[in-house]
Amino acid sequence: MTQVRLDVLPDAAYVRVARLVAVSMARLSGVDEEVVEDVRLAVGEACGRAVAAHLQHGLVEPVSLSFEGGRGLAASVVDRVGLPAARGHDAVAVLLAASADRPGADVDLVAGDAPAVLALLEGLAQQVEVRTGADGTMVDLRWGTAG
Amino acid sequence: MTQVRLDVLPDAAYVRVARLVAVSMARLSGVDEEVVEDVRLAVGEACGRAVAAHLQHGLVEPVSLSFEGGRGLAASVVDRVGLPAARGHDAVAVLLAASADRPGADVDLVAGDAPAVLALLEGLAQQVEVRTGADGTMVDLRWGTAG
Amino acid sequence: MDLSLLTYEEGDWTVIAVGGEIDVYTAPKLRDALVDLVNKGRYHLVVDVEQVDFLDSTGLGVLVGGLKRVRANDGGLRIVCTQERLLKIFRITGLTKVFAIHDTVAAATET
Amino acid sequence: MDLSLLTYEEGDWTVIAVGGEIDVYTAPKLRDALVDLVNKGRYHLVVDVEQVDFLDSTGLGVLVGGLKRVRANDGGLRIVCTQERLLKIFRITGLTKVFAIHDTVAAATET
Ligand SMILES: Nc1ncnc2c1ncn2[C@@H]1O[C@H](COP(=O)(O)OP(=O)(O)O)[C@@H](O)[C@H]1O
Ligand SMILES: Nc1ncnc2c1ncn2[C@@H]1O[C@H](COP(=O)(O)OP(=O)(O)O)[C@@H](O)[C@H]1O
Repeated sequence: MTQVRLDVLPDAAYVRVARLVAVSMARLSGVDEEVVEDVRLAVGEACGRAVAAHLQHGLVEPVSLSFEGGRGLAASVVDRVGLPAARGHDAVAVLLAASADRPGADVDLVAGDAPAVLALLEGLAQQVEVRTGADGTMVDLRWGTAG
Repeated sequence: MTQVRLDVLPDAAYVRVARLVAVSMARLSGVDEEVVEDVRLAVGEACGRAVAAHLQHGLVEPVSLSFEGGRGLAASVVDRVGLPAARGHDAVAVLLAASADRPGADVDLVAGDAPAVLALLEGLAQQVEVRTGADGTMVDLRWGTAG
Repeated sequence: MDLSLLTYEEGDWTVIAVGGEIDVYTAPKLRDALVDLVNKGRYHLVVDVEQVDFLDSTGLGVLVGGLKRVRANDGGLRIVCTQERLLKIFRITGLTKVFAIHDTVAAATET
Repeated sequence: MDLSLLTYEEGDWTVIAVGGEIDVYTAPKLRDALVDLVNKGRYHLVVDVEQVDFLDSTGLGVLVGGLKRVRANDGGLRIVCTQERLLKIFRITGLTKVFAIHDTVAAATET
């Protein structure tokens, strides 16, 4: 069950707020301090990606983050940009394809390039699940034995 | 317009998360560092009060916080404990009356006693507005010229 | 994030030097320490909050509770505080009239 | 919360010592500094991230962008980093194969 939910308008500034909440929830859930840094970066990447997607598509609705602690932490980041429905590796492929026509890393962006972002999510979270669909994309990140 | 919204289950632990978000939003809004400390404490008090009210009435729904920055900060804290409808000083009187039958400050509590909490809100925020009603209580705190 | 407590004797007084954050999360630890001292017959307490970074109404409640307990035994509870931020909180809540607040442990334990 | 930049010459190299957080908020400042140096004809750059507390993919993007710019002028961009946390980020994103990463500014500017 979601314990803390954070909705932020799509603006780069609020990615920092999301990172802080993630760190706070990780600490409350007793996540090791070394792993807390992974949580900080991974949730920031997922949130930045979602915010960038909203900005790119001119969506003014908020991006949503849900946190569930316990023994470990689960963080879920949701955007509302419609994409073909897919799960797992297929969903990652959908995200990569969707970002291919994005302006390059040199212009002002809210997230790094999609391959780097997805590599960081895979590399930093103990478990990652990506789901795309007409309603948007959900990125589920897990550490420890939460949920 | 709300830029960041935070929903937390009624648990003392999440009062800290609310304080962090408040501080982060205050800094993003350019609030003076001296005043940021007022924001930290006041939002924490308002959130602790709301969480305590939910716990006292056995409500399992989340407590909601909304933040709007800009030139200054507006923070709104909402609980869902139904009370007689009132505004301003009358609403404060309603809250004080509602808390009168609460166990004393010596037992495990999530907030200090109501007179102290309300004094802190009045003393720390540049503007406070309290509204009670059948749907719950809203505490609006403002600093600077937000909104 | 956490609370530190250091207790020592100074003449007739027992000094509790508190560090860190006194909030809803850590206040029970301070309350337990105060209750413990009272149960051991220590009714003259000085709470030194010079190293406290954050104090909220639950922390104030614990201090008020401690004061009530020692007063019930004809004792006293004094505060050591020079931090303007914390003094502001005591002032706003009217507790500057309830507690004797001193600048130093030496001043608090003088008589 | 903020980013600090200190630029100095070391032989043929221009060293940019970065401190603080390189994230979505501060990365533009670093990018502007790199673009500025390239515009001034400095194509041999060392970015020292030893004092960086946080680095995200937007920061990596700025470093990759800087590398592309200096390479377009037959230059190079080297990184100074011994922090395990940051090395992990370079490794995860495959950038340890893209950047020459050195332990010290001296080693980075040797040849
Ligand atoms: N939890 C608390 N937090 C802050 N102030 C408190 C708390 N409990 C009591 N106070 C304040 O301390 C003062 C004395 O309170 P109390 O000891 O309850 O009064 P009395 O000594 O008349 O019983 C009052 O101003 C009251 O508002
Ligand atoms: N914004 C970024 N963040 C992280 N890594 C990036 C970023 N942009 C490019 N990269 C990575 O840097 C490497 C080289 O990228 P790039 O310079 O675009 O390739 P090329 O030199 O073939 O044009 C690739 O592994 C790519 O994923």
